[in-house]
Amino acid sequence: MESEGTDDYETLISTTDADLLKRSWRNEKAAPEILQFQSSLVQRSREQIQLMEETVEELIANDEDPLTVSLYQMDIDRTLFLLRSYLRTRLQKIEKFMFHIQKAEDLWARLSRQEQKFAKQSIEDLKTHLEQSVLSKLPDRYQSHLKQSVISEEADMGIFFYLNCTYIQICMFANNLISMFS
Amino acid sequence: MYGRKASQLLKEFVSGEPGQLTGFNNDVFAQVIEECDGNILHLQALLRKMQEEGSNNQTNKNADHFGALVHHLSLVRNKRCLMAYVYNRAEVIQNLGWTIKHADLPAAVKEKLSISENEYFGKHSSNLQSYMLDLNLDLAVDMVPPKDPYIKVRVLEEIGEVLLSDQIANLAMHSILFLKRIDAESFISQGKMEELTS
Amino acid sequence: MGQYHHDIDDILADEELVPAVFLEAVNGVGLFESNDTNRVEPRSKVELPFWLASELHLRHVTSVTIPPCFGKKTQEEIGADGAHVDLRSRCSYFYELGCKIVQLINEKTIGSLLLVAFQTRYKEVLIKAHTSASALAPKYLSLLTKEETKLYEAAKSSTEAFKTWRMGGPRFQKASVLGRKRKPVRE
Amino acid sequence: MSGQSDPRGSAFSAAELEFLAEDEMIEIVPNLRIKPLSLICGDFGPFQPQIPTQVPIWLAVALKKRGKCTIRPPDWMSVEKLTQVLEAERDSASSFEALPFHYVEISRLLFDHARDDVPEVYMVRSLIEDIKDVRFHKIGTGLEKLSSRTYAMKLNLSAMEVNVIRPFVTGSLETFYELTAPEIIQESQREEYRRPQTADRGPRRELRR
Repeated sequence: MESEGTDDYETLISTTDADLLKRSWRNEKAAPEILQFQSSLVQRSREQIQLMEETVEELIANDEDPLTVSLYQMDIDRTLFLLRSYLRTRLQKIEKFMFHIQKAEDLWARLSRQEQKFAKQSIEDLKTHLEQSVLSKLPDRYQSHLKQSVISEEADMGIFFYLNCTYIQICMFANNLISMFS
Repeated sequence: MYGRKASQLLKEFVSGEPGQLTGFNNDVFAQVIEECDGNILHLQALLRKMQEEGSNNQTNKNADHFGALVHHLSLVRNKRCLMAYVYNRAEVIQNLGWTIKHADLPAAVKEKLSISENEYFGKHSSNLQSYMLDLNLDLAVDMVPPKDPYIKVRVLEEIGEVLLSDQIANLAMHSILFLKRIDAESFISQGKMEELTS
Repeated sequence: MGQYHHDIDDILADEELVPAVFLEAVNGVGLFESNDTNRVEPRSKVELPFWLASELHLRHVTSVTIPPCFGKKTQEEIGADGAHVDLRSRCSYFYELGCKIVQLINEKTIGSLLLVAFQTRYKEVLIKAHTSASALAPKYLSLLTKEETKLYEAAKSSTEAFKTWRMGGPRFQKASVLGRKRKPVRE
Repeated sequence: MSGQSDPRGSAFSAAELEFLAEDEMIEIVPNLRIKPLSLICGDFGPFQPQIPTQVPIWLAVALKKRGKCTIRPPDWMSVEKLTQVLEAERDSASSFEALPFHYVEISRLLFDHARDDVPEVYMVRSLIEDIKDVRFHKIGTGLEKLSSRTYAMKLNLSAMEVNVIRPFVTGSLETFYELTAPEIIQESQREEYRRPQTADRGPRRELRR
């Protein structure tokens, strides 16, 4: 939806890390799926924030006029907001599609090491929660996490085979028919 | 009709305001589990009947078999509804976890959660905390783009003397102060302060 | 577990009742309100929730027929004045159930009915949501299906959010789950 | 949080769009001397009294709030230019007059913080309100034509306009996408309703067989 105009303009002016961080933040917020983690950009942005915070401390130490100090502080706040919102947006997306991301290798590879650790823990916590709340209370054939594929081939196979097979197989088949139902 | 109680659970959940949490409906939840227990009993009884009867009455056997199928389908349906109920409530808990730590959750909200949900909320909070510790960066603040570093707030509950990032402030009831945005954010989100826009 | 698997609207759409005729006898099921588990005779007609009717249909245990809400009468009314037909009372998951029925019994005329209905009605939803005052005649809202209501609310909330921003309300809010937001005092 | 964007709704909250708009450059006339600022987002200044200079809007507003400068409104914010835009908007039914991508946010920021720096501010304000209303109305009618035939909407909308209609448009396209799926509608009828290609669908909701 966004008009193309803004992107060309941005590449024209000297792109600072702040611009690159803003663009990554915008792309991450607009994209439905998780994008590649910008580790070097995040690293550089943190260093610059660190540096700027030290500068502000120095300014205060040499009792620079409060106006300049607050301008530097506002600049830090803006970059810090972008960084926090970028990381938070990603984490919330990981939470929302954790099972999907875990299964898709290419998506899993887009996560930072810490995000992967967070995702593994989230999946484990949610599975335990579902286990305790629902699965453990169901009849044992129905306790698997896997989506209950109602038309799963094996269950069907068991039923159709049962209907068409001759009498002889019925006895042999019936006892493992129950196991097919889960 | 099979599955009706289970869908009642979900209808109750969607009728609540989005982002709001209604109490965990233990009664209906238990009734659905009961229905599942009933389903499995009938299912196994019908299968045993099929085994004993052998082949002398094929049409009767099919009827038994289809009865077993119906109970199986009802079980699967109930399972899907229960999982969706707990899963969707867990998503509300996840969103909530971004604004409030489980430890700070008022009792009135904790009562709405099942035992397992409270446990899950606690684990979610600590998982979030450990991620932020790994990064050494607090992500639960700065939810709203920054304006002036300071915002004007009114204290709504007696909080008393508090060490803030830039000052020691006496957060007395009804007092109006200029606080650093980052300090005020968590108090506001817990409803202990409100922002004033002059 | 698939994300879509927990979509409550899809699950509730499966709860809608559809007419079905039994082709086979079935033992040991309490399909009718009387809870004594008994036998269902072939050719008995019953309304079953779609989740059950569709699975039995696939196995030729029942035969599902077109629910009335997709029949001639609705087609004519939609054709005449689509925007003001009370679809919610006929089937609150009109579009979702319609798609499921079409795929189950391959009745493609329903497909075009769904498309024409949505096309004529979604413009009305758009206009009402973006322009009208917030106190909208509830009568109109009561006509909308679940999907249309979600569209209306999406448009409504983004317009409201724009107006709130324009008025410059306080930027920090109490966490919504802690109940009613306190009325911010206008300075 | 009113400021936070709702994941399912529009991608950005209005406050976040305003945040983006605050990085747009604007001209100010400082009334004091300040040493050059080498900020993370770039270098600005030196600031000398009465010498115009370009700064991001957030910096201009910060200085203005503390009475340290006056702000020169952008060229498009003049009564003359806006009147032309309004007339053009009213005449041409569909195409939108090129206003800056963040014109809604920028005008609001200046009305809130630099009202006295905007000549004929009441006239400018009402012109911008009228332009916004005309455009929102046009978006409405434009959307009506969003039948399944015309998906691509060639309207160069502004950031705020895109954001307000995004939830509705993505929702409608999603439904059109499902209703024109091959399993749902006959081949013959489908020809008149071309399938939406532009909808960014993400994982498609498979309709269970």
